[in-house]
Amino acid sequence: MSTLLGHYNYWIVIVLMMTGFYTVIARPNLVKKIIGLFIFQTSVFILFISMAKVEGGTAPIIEEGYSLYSNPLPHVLILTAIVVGLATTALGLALVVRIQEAYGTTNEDDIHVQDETD
Amino acid sequence: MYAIATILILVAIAVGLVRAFRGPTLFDRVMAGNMIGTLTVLLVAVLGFMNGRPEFLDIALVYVLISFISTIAVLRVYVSRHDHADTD
Amino acid sequence: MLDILLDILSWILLLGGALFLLTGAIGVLRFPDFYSRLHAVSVCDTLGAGMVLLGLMLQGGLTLVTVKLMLIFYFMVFSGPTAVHALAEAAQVSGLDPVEDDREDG
Amino acid sequence: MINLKHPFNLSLFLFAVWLLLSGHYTPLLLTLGLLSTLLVVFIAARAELIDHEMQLVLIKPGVLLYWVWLGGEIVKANIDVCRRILDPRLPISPRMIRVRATQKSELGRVTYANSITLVPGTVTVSVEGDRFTVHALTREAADDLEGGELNRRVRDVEQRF
Amino acid sequence: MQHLVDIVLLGLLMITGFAIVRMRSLLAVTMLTSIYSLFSALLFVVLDAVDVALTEAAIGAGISTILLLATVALTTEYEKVPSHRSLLPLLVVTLTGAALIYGTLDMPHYGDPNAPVHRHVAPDYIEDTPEEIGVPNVVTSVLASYRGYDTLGEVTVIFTAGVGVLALLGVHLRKRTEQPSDYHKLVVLRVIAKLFFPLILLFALYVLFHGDYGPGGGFQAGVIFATGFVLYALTHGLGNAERVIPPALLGILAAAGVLLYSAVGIEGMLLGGKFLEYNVLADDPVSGQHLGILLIETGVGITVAAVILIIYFGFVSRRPGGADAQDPS
Amino acid sequence: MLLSNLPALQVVVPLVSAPICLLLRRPGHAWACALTVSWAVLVMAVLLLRQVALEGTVSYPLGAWATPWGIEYRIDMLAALVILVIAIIGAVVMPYARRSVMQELDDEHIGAFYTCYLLCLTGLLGIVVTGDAFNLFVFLEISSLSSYVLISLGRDRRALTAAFQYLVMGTIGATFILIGVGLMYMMTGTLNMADLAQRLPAVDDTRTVRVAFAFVTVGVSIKLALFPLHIWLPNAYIYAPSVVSIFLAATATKVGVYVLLRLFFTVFGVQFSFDDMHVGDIIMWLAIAAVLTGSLVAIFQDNLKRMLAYSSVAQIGYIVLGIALATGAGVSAGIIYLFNHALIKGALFMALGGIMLRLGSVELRDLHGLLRQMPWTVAAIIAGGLSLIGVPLTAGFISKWYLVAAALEGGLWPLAFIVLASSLLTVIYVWRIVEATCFRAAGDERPGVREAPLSMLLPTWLLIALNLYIGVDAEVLTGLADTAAAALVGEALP
Repeated sequence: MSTLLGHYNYWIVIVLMMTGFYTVIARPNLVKKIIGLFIFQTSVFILFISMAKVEGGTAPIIEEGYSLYSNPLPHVLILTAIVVGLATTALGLALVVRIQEAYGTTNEDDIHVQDETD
Repeated sequence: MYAIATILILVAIAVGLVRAFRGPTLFDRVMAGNMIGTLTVLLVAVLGFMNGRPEFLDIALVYVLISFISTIAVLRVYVSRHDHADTD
Repeated sequence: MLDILLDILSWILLLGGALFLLTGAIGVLRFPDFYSRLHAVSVCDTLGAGMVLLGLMLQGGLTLVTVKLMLIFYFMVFSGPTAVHALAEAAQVSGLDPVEDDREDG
Repeated sequence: MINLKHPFNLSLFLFAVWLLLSGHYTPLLLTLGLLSTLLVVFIAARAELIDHEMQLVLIKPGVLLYWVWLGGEIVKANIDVCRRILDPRLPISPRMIRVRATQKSELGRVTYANSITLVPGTVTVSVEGDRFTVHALTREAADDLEGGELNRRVRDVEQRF
Repeated sequence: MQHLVDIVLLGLLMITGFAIVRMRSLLAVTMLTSIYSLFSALLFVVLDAVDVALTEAAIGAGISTILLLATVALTTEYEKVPSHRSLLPLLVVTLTGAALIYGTLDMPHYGDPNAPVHRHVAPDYIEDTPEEIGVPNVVTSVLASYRGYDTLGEVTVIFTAGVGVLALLGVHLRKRTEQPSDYHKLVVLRVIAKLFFPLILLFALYVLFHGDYGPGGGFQAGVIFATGFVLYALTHGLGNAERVIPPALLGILAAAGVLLYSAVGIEGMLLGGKFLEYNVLADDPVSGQHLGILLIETGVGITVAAVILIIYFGFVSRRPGGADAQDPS
Repeated sequence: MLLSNLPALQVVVPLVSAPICLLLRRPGHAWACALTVSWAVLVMAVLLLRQVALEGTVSYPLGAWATPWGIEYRIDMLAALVILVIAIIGAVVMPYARRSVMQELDDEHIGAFYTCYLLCLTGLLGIVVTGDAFNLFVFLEISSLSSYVLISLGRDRRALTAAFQYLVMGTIGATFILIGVGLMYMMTGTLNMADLAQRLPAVDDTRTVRVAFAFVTVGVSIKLALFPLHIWLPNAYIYAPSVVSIFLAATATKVGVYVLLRLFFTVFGVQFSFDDMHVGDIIMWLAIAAVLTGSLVAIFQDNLKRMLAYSSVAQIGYIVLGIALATGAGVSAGIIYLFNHALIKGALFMALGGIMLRLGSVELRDLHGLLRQMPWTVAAIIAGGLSLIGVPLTAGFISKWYLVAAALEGGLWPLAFIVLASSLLTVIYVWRIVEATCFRAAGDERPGVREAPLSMLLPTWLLIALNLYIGVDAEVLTGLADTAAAALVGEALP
């Protein structure tokens, strides 16, 4: 029982991660792939933030009257990772826009067909 | 007291989410998103008080702005695209 | 005495506000078409949000916290209806027709 | 009396907002606040935003009175809409109506349009010149609006802007 | 109570995630993605990560959603049914997920104060920050000073994205008078935007300079600042927005932010310290740290705001094209 | 001051110059900036190698924060060698780039191109220098994002899809690495690699650490294009602008190999990686599969760039084969192979770039009888091809020799046989090039096709010369590689 409660967070987060991961690899639409990546990454962020939490702790901004703070380090890492995620999303979507202009489609299967007939 | 308010707001969010799933139009979903944004702002404010750290209202303030601007942006970007698609 | 009174008042506001929020959400679910749902959103944006924020303000007292809550309220009062209006307009422009009802009821 | 037509007044206003937000009154932060204010005013001026519409409408007593009245209306309308939401029969009769706005200024019309939307039961759908298309949830709400009290009050308060 | 909120939010996230996978209307999926991001931001608040919550909301629910929608509007609104169904992806995902679940079995429990992460390194940050850095927000002190080099990398990443979008989509200068086609209809939006715009910018600067004390910092500030301009561009037309901040200037600003950050680092070297050592910037270490953090946060803010605007302008100045742009298959 | 800050400067100089390059606007200026920086980087790399050779491992605390609280730069012999590879390729490719880029890119993109090149250089160097697991992720993303942009600048529209595919796979890989780093952090509470190495043994029987190991390995394998995760590589190399193909083929995957080495040997330790997790067996089979399929597929390609791309997949297999042996000799062979392959592939892709400039095509059928018109370029391809096969007196021979020796030392003679057999496959595809360019008559006239310009020919031949030099005198390289390998594996020098 304690395992269940102690790991509930992590398990759900893993399900979320896999939801995103599945979207990336199984869906032929390029925009959907980017959305999948976004979900995948966001869920990994939740994993990191979950491990930073201390039971009974508070946000790591030092103030009188509080002594137990959550771990600030994962927060810092995830701040960086969010930015990286935005950069990836923006670049990926820019590529999608250009692919649409070049091929007239954003469906991976159609693109393959066009490439093979070239 | 905060707890009860929190629960009520969470339920409201869940109800709003159902509308976001059902649609049927984009506008319904944007509307649901906008409402969830409002509810989130209030939830953050209440949670801040519940945890005794109301200075986190800055977050709530940012959420108000972001939720407003992204609603407007989504609508404008979408509508202007469709205008162009018709005229080009 | 006054403190207790203020406390009770703030609780009432808080809970009442939360109830209004929930009602608004239910309205968004129940109403038959997009345009009528907008009215339910308005419920959340105005009275629901206002009461919750007012309740919190009473808890915060005369501090900078209250100022920030007021600022949130200010932004909400202006952004809420604007967003709703923008939504309605965008829907109309894109050709979404409202369900009109001319039954004589009340 | 705050009039934001002038950049200087806008600066004062923004700096006041900064002070209220900040809560830390060290020389460094005050200096930064001043610089931030100036930067924002500079950008606002570049964006040609500083004109008569940049009013802080809340300040004057007459305007305040209007907001209080509107607040009362909002509460009444809210209770009405909520009653209808929770009623199992869902007694609504949605309709689109057109109303004329008689305000002279753009700001007045915007105030009117937003006031309509703020009151649950009516939503301004589109604004074209002085013609508003409004979606009303019920006949009563529609009739109320067509009665024109709100319009009149906004026109009155517009004079005081 | 916290647990309850936590559990409910995770549940909502899961439902939203599944819906995102299943739905084929990309517009719907985009909105759900935004909601997903909002929920995770809310979860971050519950888990005490206030700085992260601020960023995630601004990035995920704000900018990313706008970009996604712009892309969907330029491409196709409905995802086609895959021509072939393969079990391979499901297999890969199941295996990966199973491996991760297997890995959780020996993890420290959620919230356990005795977990290694709370015993090593991190407690020293909390303990030493007040005297070494002198700011209450430990996240800021770690971000900007202890691990300031990561943040330099982060700024470089976002700068790279800006250069990339510039190269891929370009930013086309438009006539200054160009206005939205339905400009006259925008009265309400325009007046409200006018009221909000200066306040949003001021608030962004407030977030920038108060990152020491509360949630916020250069990154969040940059995003909010850029969002303010997005609002302006939406209501007053791209042409006007590009007049206020010309795209050429944006490129310069994006570069300037990175350069400011690196310059602080190099200044540390020139004064005889290590790269990014702020202690040597002023007479006593703590004011040196203060100065260093202030400068680099400003650099971050400038770059982030500029790059987000570059990206935004890049996307919205693209016209729809391609054969089946409106393919409703 | 300069020397004491060398480790930081190695990365900071290209980093700072990237925004400056963007500000320069004029294509010529941007190129000059990139050229100067590349050469400065080479000078620093040599100085750094010298410092490491003299003083041993160099550590540099960024921000002067003590480890593990701050981020540390840590350069041992392996890192110094990989930095040198990157720096050499960068310094050689830049003089070459001017003409090639001018022809293959629009003027408006050239500034962005050089900026991205510098960012990519920054990222690759940063990965190698850093001693912090999360910092590695950040710099990995800098290099990845900039390479997506670089690839997408290719003329063919397929460059876009190639870049997109790379972006998706690369991001999955990076996210896997992030998950792995997160799990490691969860069990130890630290991100510093040296500190991790100290603290991991205490928890290395936990399932969490094993999963962390698996995730990081898979993530890195995507980045280094280890079979079967290589599918992004061929298209990325083929449709990218020539300069990008050269640079990425010679450096990016090598840095992936470097990360793999760091991970197996420094962070997790030989014992955990190879004895507990048996990663050696797994990657050995994958490497063999990579060698065989890569070479086989290469044989049937008519597009030279595609042929070389698949050849790269095979060559990565050889390098990983050395690592999989987990012995001092094996790792040393891997490092030597890494170094030499960078030079060979760099030279070969450079020669192809020359052909691309003059002919606009690298299809085998368009190259018939090219020897007559572009003798020096074709000669470079042949010399590079011989080195790829492993003919004596070339660098390729040295690397294969050491690899076979290491395999035999481990008693794995079937492995040695596979290495030799696959070399025969290499002979086949190299022969196809030789046959087409030297012995076939040109089908139709190609008026105006002449030798590649000197600015491109010289760098090509510089790399070929280096190649031949190492083939004759490999003493220095093998000595350094042995030192690096011994430090990794933890053996005494032979």
